[in-house]
Amino acid sequence: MKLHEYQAKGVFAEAGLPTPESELADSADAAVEAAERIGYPVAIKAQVQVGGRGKAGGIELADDESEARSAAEDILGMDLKGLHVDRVLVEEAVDFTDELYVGVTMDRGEGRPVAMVSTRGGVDIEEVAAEDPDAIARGHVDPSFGMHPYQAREAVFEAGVDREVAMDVASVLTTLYRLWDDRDATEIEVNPLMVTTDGEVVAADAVMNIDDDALFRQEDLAEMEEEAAGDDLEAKANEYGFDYVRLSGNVGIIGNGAGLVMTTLDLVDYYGGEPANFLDIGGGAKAERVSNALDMVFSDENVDSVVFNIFGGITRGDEVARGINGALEGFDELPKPVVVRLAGTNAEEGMEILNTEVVEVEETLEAAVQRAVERAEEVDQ
Amino acid sequence: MKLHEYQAKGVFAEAGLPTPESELADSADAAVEAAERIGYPVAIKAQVQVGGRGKAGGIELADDESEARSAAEDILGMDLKGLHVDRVLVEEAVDFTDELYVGVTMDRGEGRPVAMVSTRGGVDIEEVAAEDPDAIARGHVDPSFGMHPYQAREAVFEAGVDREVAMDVASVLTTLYRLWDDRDATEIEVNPLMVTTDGEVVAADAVMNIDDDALFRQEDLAEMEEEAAGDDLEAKANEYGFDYVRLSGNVGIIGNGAGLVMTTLDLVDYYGGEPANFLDIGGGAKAERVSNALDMVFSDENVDSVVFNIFGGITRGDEVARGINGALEGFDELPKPVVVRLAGTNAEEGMEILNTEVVEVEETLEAAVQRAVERAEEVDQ
Amino acid sequence: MSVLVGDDTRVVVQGITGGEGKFHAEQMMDYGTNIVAGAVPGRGGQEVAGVPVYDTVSGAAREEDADASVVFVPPAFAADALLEALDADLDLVVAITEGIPQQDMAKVYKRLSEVDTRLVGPNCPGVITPGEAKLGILPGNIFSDGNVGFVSRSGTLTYQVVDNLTQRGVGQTTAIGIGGDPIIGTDFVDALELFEGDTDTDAVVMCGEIGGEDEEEAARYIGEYMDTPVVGFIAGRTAPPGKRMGHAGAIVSGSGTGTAESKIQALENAGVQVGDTPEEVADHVEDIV
Amino acid sequence: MSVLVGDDTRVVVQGITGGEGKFHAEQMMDYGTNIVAGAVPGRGGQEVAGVPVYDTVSGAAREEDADASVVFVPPAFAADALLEALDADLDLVVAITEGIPQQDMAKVYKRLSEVDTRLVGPNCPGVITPGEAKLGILPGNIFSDGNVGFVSRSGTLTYQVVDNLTQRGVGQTTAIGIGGDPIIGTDFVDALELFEGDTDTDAVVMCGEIGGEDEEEAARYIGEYMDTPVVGFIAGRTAPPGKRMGHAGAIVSGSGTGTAESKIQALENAGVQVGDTPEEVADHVEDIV
Repeated sequence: MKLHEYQAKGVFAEAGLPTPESELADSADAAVEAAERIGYPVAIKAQVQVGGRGKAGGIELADDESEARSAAEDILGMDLKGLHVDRVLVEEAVDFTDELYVGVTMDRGEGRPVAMVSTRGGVDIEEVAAEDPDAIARGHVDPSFGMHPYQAREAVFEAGVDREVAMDVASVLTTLYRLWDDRDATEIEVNPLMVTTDGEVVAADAVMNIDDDALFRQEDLAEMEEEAAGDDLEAKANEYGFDYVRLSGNVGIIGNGAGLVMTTLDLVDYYGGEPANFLDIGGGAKAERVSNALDMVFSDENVDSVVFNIFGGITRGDEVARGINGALEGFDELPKPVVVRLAGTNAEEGMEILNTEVVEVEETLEAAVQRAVERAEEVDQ
Repeated sequence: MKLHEYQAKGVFAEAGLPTPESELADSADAAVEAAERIGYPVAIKAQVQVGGRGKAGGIELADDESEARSAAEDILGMDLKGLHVDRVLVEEAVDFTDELYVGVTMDRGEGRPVAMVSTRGGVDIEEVAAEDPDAIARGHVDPSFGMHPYQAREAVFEAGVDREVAMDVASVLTTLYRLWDDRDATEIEVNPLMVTTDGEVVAADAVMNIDDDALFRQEDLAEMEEEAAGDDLEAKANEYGFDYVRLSGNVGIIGNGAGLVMTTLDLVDYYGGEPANFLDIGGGAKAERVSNALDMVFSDENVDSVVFNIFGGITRGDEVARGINGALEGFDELPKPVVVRLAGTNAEEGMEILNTEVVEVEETLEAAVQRAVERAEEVDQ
Repeated sequence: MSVLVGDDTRVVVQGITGGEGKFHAEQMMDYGTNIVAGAVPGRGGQEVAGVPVYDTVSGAAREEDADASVVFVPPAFAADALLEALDADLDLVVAITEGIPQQDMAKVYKRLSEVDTRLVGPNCPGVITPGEAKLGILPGNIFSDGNVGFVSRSGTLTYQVVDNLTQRGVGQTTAIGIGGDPIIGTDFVDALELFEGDTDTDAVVMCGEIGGEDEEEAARYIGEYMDTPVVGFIAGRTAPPGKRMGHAGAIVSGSGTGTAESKIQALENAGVQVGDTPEEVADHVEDIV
Repeated sequence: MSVLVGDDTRVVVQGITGGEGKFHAEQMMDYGTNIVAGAVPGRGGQEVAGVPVYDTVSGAAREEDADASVVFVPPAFAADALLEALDADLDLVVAITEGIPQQDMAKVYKRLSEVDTRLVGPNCPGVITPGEAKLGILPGNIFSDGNVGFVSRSGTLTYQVVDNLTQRGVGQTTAIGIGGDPIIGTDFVDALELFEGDTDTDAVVMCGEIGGEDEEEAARYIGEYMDTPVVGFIAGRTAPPGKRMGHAGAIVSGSGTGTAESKIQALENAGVQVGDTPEEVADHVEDIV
């Protein structure tokens, strides 16, 4: 779960990190009112979760009321890398001399967190990492022992942060680490951490990704989630508890188990088709869950055919068949062609139950995918 | 710093540990009023910091108003192992089936904390440890990683705690450990942790010793300290920041450095005298501090002579001499004989300054102690 | 021969009183696994699936001389259960639980480095030595005894590829599901090392997927140290960057690391035949053995 | 010869910009100690007592090729300074700071077990090899070069006994103040091991005190492993139970453990001559060397 900038800044401010004054606004009027309260100059920033907002025109500076109104009008309603902007953050603009990067993420190869500091903030840190890895100071942390102040200082001094603000930056980093640990973040960063002309540091942006598996113990963050949800189908998948990713093709894909579903996607591509989605119903799904999955994929208007691939371990073929039948009952005629392949636990019982008058059946994964790709091509023509 | 029972119970209750309802009272009337609010039966408990209060008559049960009044009258004003009782804790009395022991302390040999659980609570745990060590289940904790729930469970099940309450007891232990860690305790225990007839657990007593060196970051506990202070001279030593222990003899002892002061005490004993106190002025003491130390020891009416032994490292002989002279200026005549031995840094300068007309001087530690013992004997006769 | 588990492995089931724990304890016993005890705090003294339940793992291990555990404890309590198992002096702990918070697993992983116990998983289907024992939820009937080692990040993909092998009469020494999480106990290199040291394993199938660098490290290990031939498969060729494909670990980063291309290339450079489809994997294996 | 420190020891002073740090840095240099740098966060680039100051210990160690540090950092920040020093790959860290919270020291002690650095202290006067180098606050003038190893929990008691020795012409190889706290890096056994391994040390003086079991463990070590004769002294014979005698560690527990009697008995059983007074200690040493 990725927090919006304004949400992450709220969490940061509560933890005592220096953040600029800001207010959320959903209209030009509201943005201007917020700007008047905060005082000019302000930055008006699109609240959508894409990188490079600035370059794409999602951030404007305003020195007075008319500039603020015009900036808010520009940004509200715009389409930013495919996402509709319906809210802006109006924020105190500060004069700065430097832009730093400070962040904590999981180094999965090491199985432990790594803190990062760079004097090259304000740009995509992954680009910096690729171009000039030495521009980022890194310090691994023992997750059981936590980050200690000296480790933060070492990273900050190694990065070459100006001594005047070094201790403040180190303090920001220890607070970020504490948040990372306390709030079950998988990633947390301030980019840029601005060094103001007064020699203060302030978090001009805020990124915070929360571990979905830990939301059960981060109740306040979990409540924010709705606001941060993506498109309608992804929201629906979320509600049903499916692992779902929307893609650009026209072959709908449903299966059990991440690796097998990914493989099904790859085979669709291998046989010349284009996957419309990734949908993993998980292990041990009952009939209703299967029905929900099929309904979801039917409701995606990009989908021209569906391949339903189950290799049962703890998932039972008879439950899957009942689920498919159930989903079909809601329709007078089959909305999209469906190719089913059932293997593993209770596959035979499933085949007996399955309404094979409306769905097509294949014995192997490869054959099922090929057939679904063919049917999509037919529909598409 | 050792908290009073009522203070420790307040800390425990705030941390979510089950504690009986209780109120502090400093008169029989107040005790009865408290008992009425709490409801009978109640326990009336002397608030003094000695072990074995119960056996010594410092705890009484009361079933009604007249019993409560009589118990409070018995206990308030009594002398319990040398300490005057001026407050009682009036506490809800619970029906119990078992008395357990749960505690955390530092195993200094191992350099890490050890959690302890026993089904033989309600008695002095050190006696249990001496008689039947196996009656106490012990679990060491990695102080950097903290205590994890499974460790608490293992100790509780190993101790043979009844399964009905085992998980509750484990939860008490994890909370105690958290308090131990968060509140810089050197020792924390509940003895007894009562198992009530309803199958609940409740902390019927509470012990919490706080690391004096950590009081700077335990502000709320540090504020409690005054209430917990011992006798007047110890309170004064506390105020001056001396390491001071009052003893039963008549030779007052002042020195620099714990080991050397202890050695001076031992030599007083070796040469047939009895030490009146341990007083370490610490390293690098200035003249005023030295004066304060001498004033303190002079004001102890048990003291018949004083030995002042300094081996200067970072403490300077001239400062010590100035301090001794300063303390003497306040008196027309020397209140008690003082034998001074100065060695180490600036000892010669000190000897030149020292008012040797009123204090006696010896060259060696042994000679100084012998002389002070002699003078004390003379005074005592 | 086999690796990790066999008919002499004595197994404790952590969480045996839960629905899933009980069901799979019975399934494992039916398969022939030597389940000797369950461990559930506060439920000691009961009997479930015919074995005694203990309050602690160490109690179960001590009393029943167990040397392995399988963990079916719900995610909120799973890390504590794993730490408990790591303190109980077992040889092997297999964590089936899915959805353990990452910070919890990082702490378990640290602890793992301090003990001699091997952890497989979490979020994995388990380990099976066909005909001897299974620790986990793998459907025993699709496996058969043979000379191919199998290691995979994914459960159902394992079933798919193993089924292809078994159908062709190619059996397995041991199959290890290492799990799809970013932080796991036993990784590809660990599993490959085990198979390389097993004289009965004549070939190894390794099913990887996008995300992380484990497959690249495995390729380095294979290139440098392995004589046993390896056949590979990588799922997620069509996954777009930045999207998590089910498994917490299956994500191509925004900067393009963790891609299927990089993994396939690394494996091929190390002399691994990488199949484009599960059938092709089976073809390659059949060619070797 | 000597142990721990010599004229080739290259020393960083942590906290060199503080009053005490600066004063003792100068004192140590005057004694001949090779002080090569200071380390104070945010004060890098300055020069104090003629040596460069670095922001981090690792920076100082790297740039000035240091192998030891002396810590004068105030107690609230001392544990962090110690952890920093332990991560900087030094051979020796001497912690002078008094009053470090116990929970902090427990964490430092844990970390100590994971690195190769030796810690002396905290709350100790330091280490001196007469005529070569001192790391700490010991007054150099009372020490003299010779063949007696010296180890003590207490500072001024060290001065007292060493002075008695020096007055009689008995010099020291190295004197180690291990500190009076309950949790310390180098204990008696560690120090005795060092002296036992030093061919120039012909006798060892060990000054213990009440509290803990360190002296009893030292006695066991002496009895089992030491050829070098040891003379002992134990302070606190008259200390009542339950009262802390200055040092956080100097406390006889309510149950009577940690008494002077127990320690003296253990040492005497191990063949150690224990003096009743500092003069008697010097007498015994004079008899031996």
